[in-house]
Amino acid sequence: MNRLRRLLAENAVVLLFAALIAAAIPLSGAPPLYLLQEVLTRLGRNAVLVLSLLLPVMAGMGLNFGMVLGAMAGQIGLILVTDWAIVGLPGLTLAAMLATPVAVLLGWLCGAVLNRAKGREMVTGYILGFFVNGLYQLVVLYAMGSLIPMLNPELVLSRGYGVRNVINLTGVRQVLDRLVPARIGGIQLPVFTYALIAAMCLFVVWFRRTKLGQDMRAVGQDRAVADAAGIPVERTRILAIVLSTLLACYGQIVFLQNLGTLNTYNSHEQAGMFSIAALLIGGASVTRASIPNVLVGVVLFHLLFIVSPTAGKNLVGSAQLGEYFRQFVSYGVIAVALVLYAWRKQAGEQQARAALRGPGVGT
Amino acid sequence: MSRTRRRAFLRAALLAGAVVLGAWLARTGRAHTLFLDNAAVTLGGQEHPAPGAVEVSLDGGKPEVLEQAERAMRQVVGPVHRLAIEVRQGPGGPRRVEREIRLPFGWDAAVVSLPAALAGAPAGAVVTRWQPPPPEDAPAEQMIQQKDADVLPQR
Amino acid sequence: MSGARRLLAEFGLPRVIIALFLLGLFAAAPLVGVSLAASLSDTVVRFGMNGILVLALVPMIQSGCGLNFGLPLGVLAGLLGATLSIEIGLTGPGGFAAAAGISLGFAALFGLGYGVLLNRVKGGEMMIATYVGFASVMFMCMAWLVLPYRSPTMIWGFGGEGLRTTISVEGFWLRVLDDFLSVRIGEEFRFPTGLLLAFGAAAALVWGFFRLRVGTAMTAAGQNPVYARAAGVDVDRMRTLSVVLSTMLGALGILAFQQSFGFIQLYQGPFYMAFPAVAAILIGGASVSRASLVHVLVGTFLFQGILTMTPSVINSVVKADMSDVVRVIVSNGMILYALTRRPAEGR
Amino acid sequence: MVGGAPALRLRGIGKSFGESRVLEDVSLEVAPGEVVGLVGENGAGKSTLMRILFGMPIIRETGGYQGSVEVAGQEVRFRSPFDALDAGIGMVHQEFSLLPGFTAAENILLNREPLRRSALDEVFGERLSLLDRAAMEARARRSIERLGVPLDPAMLVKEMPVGHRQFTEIARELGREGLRLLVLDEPTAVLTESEAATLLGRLRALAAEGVAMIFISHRLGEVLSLCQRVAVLRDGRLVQDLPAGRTSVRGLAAAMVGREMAAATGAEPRTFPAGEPLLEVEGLWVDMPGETVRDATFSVARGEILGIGGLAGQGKLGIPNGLMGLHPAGGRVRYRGRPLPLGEPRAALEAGLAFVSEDRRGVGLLLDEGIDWNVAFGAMQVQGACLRPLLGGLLQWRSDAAMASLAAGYVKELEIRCTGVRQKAGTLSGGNQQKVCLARAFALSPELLLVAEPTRGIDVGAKELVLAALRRLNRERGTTIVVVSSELHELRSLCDRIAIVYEGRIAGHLPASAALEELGLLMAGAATAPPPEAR
Repeated sequence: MNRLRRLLAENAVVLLFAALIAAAIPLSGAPPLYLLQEVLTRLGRNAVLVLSLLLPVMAGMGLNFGMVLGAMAGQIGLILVTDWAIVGLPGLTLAAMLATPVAVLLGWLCGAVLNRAKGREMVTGYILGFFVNGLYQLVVLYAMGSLIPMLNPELVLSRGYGVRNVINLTGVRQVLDRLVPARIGGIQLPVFTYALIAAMCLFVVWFRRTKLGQDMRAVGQDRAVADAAGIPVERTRILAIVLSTLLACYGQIVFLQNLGTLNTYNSHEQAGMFSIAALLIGGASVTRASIPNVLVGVVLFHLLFIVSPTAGKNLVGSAQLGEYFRQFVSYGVIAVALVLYAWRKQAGEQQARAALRGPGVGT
Repeated sequence: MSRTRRRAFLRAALLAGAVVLGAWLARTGRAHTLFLDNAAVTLGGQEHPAPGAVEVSLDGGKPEVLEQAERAMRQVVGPVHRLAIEVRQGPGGPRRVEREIRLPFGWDAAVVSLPAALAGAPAGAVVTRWQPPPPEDAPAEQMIQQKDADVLPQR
Repeated sequence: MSGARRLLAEFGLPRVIIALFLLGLFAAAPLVGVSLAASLSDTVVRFGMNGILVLALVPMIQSGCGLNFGLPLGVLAGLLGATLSIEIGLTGPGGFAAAAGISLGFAALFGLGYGVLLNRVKGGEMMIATYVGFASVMFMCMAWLVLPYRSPTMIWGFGGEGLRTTISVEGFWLRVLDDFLSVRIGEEFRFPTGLLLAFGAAAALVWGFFRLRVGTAMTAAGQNPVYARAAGVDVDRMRTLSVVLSTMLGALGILAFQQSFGFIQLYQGPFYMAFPAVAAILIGGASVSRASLVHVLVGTFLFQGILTMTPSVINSVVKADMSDVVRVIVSNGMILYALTRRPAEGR
Repeated sequence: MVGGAPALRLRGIGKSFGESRVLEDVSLEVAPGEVVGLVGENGAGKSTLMRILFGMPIIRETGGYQGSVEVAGQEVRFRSPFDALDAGIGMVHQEFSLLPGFTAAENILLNREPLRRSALDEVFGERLSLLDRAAMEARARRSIERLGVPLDPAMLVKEMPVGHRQFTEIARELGREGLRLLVLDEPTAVLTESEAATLLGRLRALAAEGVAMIFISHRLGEVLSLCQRVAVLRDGRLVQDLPAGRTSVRGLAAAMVGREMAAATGAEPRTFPAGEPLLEVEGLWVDMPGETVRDATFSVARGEILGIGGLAGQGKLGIPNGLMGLHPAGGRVRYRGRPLPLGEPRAALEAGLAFVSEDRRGVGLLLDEGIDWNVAFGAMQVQGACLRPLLGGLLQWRSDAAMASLAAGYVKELEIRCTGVRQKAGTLSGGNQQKVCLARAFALSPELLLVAEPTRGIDVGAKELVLAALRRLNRERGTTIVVVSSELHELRSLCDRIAIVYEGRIAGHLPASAALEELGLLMAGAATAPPPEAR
């Protein structure tokens, strides 16, 4: 009984959203097969991005709002291969390879900045995302086509430099998803993408068991103790962010190959917010996040995403309302998760102090 | 070899491998547009007339019939392709010619002259770079949408 | 330390750079054919429009709640006041006063709840404020759709649902502050006396508040909560009060903005409202834990000056519209600088 | 004892921090397998000595040390604690340095985990090797077995009882290769009696295996039962180094506080009228980190100066902090016969109490504000001083002029050296900061003034001024004062009575004229003084 209650309490967020969705699905009137197809597609699209958040949580740095840096790096890779007309799997692989050094560099920058802002990593990472967005625009909007030669005039704004708003990624569109074609009962399955996600999950599992992973856990629990034991705390934290940025970079590439269009100036902005919301809906917190959280979170979040506009329309006759509702939920769940975290931290501090009272204390 | 030196060596090798792999990926993944051109050409003062209908296939794909003076557009990926031309009837009688064509990395699009290929002309005469006509004024595109432009009025 | 260097240290390198940059822009304006008078006029108007919004950050910084990324909450209260005043059909100064009155009521209510929340999440205020702000903007988006507004100026004519995205205040209280006692100097320079008077009045109120016993206690609570507690100050109450004040000022700030701008922007309009204000006060020299009226005035002027001048001057120099990018880099770079300053440097 | 080089030999160690001399010519030897006790009051130099031994960077940053450190016959000069660890010196801290979410095994082998090499670490470095969990557990088990306690290597530290955490710490040190010398800093402070007994037993067994130990503790009984030799530090000098058999708790206590001053400086005894005391405290507990008060009972007569002494960590500082409501507290407190609510600073202030905190920079001052703000703030908030009513009293306007003149008065009275009353408190020297703190309390015109560590970290001249000011306040204005201090001499010169706190309880009261030795015994928890009623 007690265990059941604890299980319920620990998964309260997941259960709440599952209930919400269970109520919204019939309201939306969406056919189950359609929902299934959508969820399976979006699972492949989004899981890697969300996975990238795990390592910084483990290293005690909270939710990596700076992951948009990785997304930007991935987009730069995609813009370049599209410009050079390199297509198919080689094109996608090359995009990832080109984006890798950019992502590592940005990740390093992000880690170094966050090391200067210990205790407020999240808000700093968040602002850093905006700041680097400015630099990204400087590169994409002004340098590309002028300082960085662009081969394909179709990608360039009519004024002669700068990349267009929307890039059709026709050359690499869904090359991962369709590499191993599979259809089961009318449902299309992106088998290879799933294999890639599985590989990434295995990487995370393996990584946790390495020395570096152990060091990250140690740093995440107590920086002072880790430091006293000789673990290079700052470097470990930087590496956590670099790896996260790198995974986010690959995640964004997977995401965009599925969509097939790149919004040069917007695609990355929402990547961070939606991934974080998905992870939190999956039951993760600022201090604990696991692979099941990722997978459950992506499924729930996207189900909500799919059904809420139609449910809103059928309920109050406004699809726009559902659209606002899902955004409200995205922001709200992050707010609630942060509040809970801060709350628990305060409660934990009080509890730790209470333990100091030691035996023999009367009231 | 000391561990650090071995590590440095391995890292360098890995990096070099990555560069090579990247170059290879770029080469094999490069998309080109081919214009298969069944029109008469003049090479070295000698005119090669276009044969009648020909069947063309690329890389063993499905053949396509091109009438005289017709041009087909094909998307291909990678630098080397096999071109097979089959002439059903014409001045030289029915015949079949197979040729390898190579495309330089920098060419977005190339024109393949079928008569030249049939005549066994050198590669440079068969495959020529295709340049797009200078772009006419493209419709002006609004730049990025400014997110909080509305917060800060543009006066 | 030499005088110049001390001044630099006190003023902060980023501020010096930004001030010189702005000075350069003003100097370059006539050379590239941009009218200095028009630019200055623009800068002054924007300074007045945004001033109270920036001022709204002061109480919370002073009480130790950090940068108020939750400013949209106050803005939403202002929007409620503005739309309700129009719904009633009041025009002119009366309409504006009604909007202000209603806004303040909502702001006090929102601020109270928000303040109580922030007291329970000490240490994580900024990030939580950001997302509470975002979530409430989204919540109000839904509200704008379903609230039973009737006024034809505000609802979509046909086929639409709920309120319009932008509502013109023309015919209600357009420029009601700007035009009060406004003075025209020369061709292109118009001095918005009323707007600046309103800003000045708000600033004076804030200044006065911090001269009161309770304001003094709030400053101490922000600087050293343990000290304040030991001196018998209820720190949590001071924090809540500061949040209420910030929210109320935010509401007034958006009204002052709207009457000059001419439009009420609903839906996602308030979304990123906090960021320019935060950047402005930081550029003015405030830190995460300390802000004064001088920071507000200097910062608003510098930031708005750059926003005015970059589109006209930079664009005519490099023939490219870089103003947006410059704004993004300057404002977020400034916030980043403030966040990564070590506490010791902040002292 | 054992032949060959001693495990550790300190020769003529000296150390100054700026002007103040912290250690002077300390020499100490520890033979392999020997357990040496190190005792002394707070500030006697124990922790500085250990910092030197461990090569803490702070020592180097403050100008290094004199003398030499030899480990197993080799002179060493460690540049970081890791050098010391490599040389086989381990340390068990009083405060646990364990990761709560890690198992015992993970903690024991933290950053020394056995690894399974993989192909990847040829490229990316060792940190990408996998942990060898089986080997980790085996090695942890070996350390635990050597310690001989029932400890599950797979248990999470946060789920362990306190005693087991302490064992985990020791097992971690034992797990290092070639451990020669183990330094234990108050290892039994947080343990129950039976846990402490087990620990001492295990330590004896370890010593028998040849591990040398330095055992730092204030529990003199434990020191005598465990150690072969006991060294006493006082004011930076090694004043006594005797085999345990040739000294006693009383002897150690006397050596710690110093015998020679015994008769010198007790204040003249005064008598106070019997009747209702000003403050009565019964069963007070205070949850102040590091200074827990468990069950304190005492009373303060109107007009007297009560001193509260005791070693650091015993809870003496918790008493005033708890009474003022700065930390969670409970118990029965009556002030002027009426119950004083705990946990509400304002209530205590309004009742007429004032407090000068031991934490000047943290609690006592607004570092970024001027002297005027600092002095007047409390009086303004609690008593409405320096305010001008506005709009018929609806608003209360701060009067900067009144604040300045109030502050100026105290600047003069307490001889605060400053450029003016607007000088920021953070830029004052320690002594002057302390005077500002006093002024802040004086400005409240309290009936009962609580002062914690009034002279800590300030120079001699300022010390005298501060003590004189307190005495004057008591004599001239009749203010009752409770002084909490680690300095017995100071308490004896200022107070009428001295209460000693030991392990969160009042161990006893003595008149200020009592022998220092008696006070020392109370501080070491080795004696029970006459009950508080016997004045």
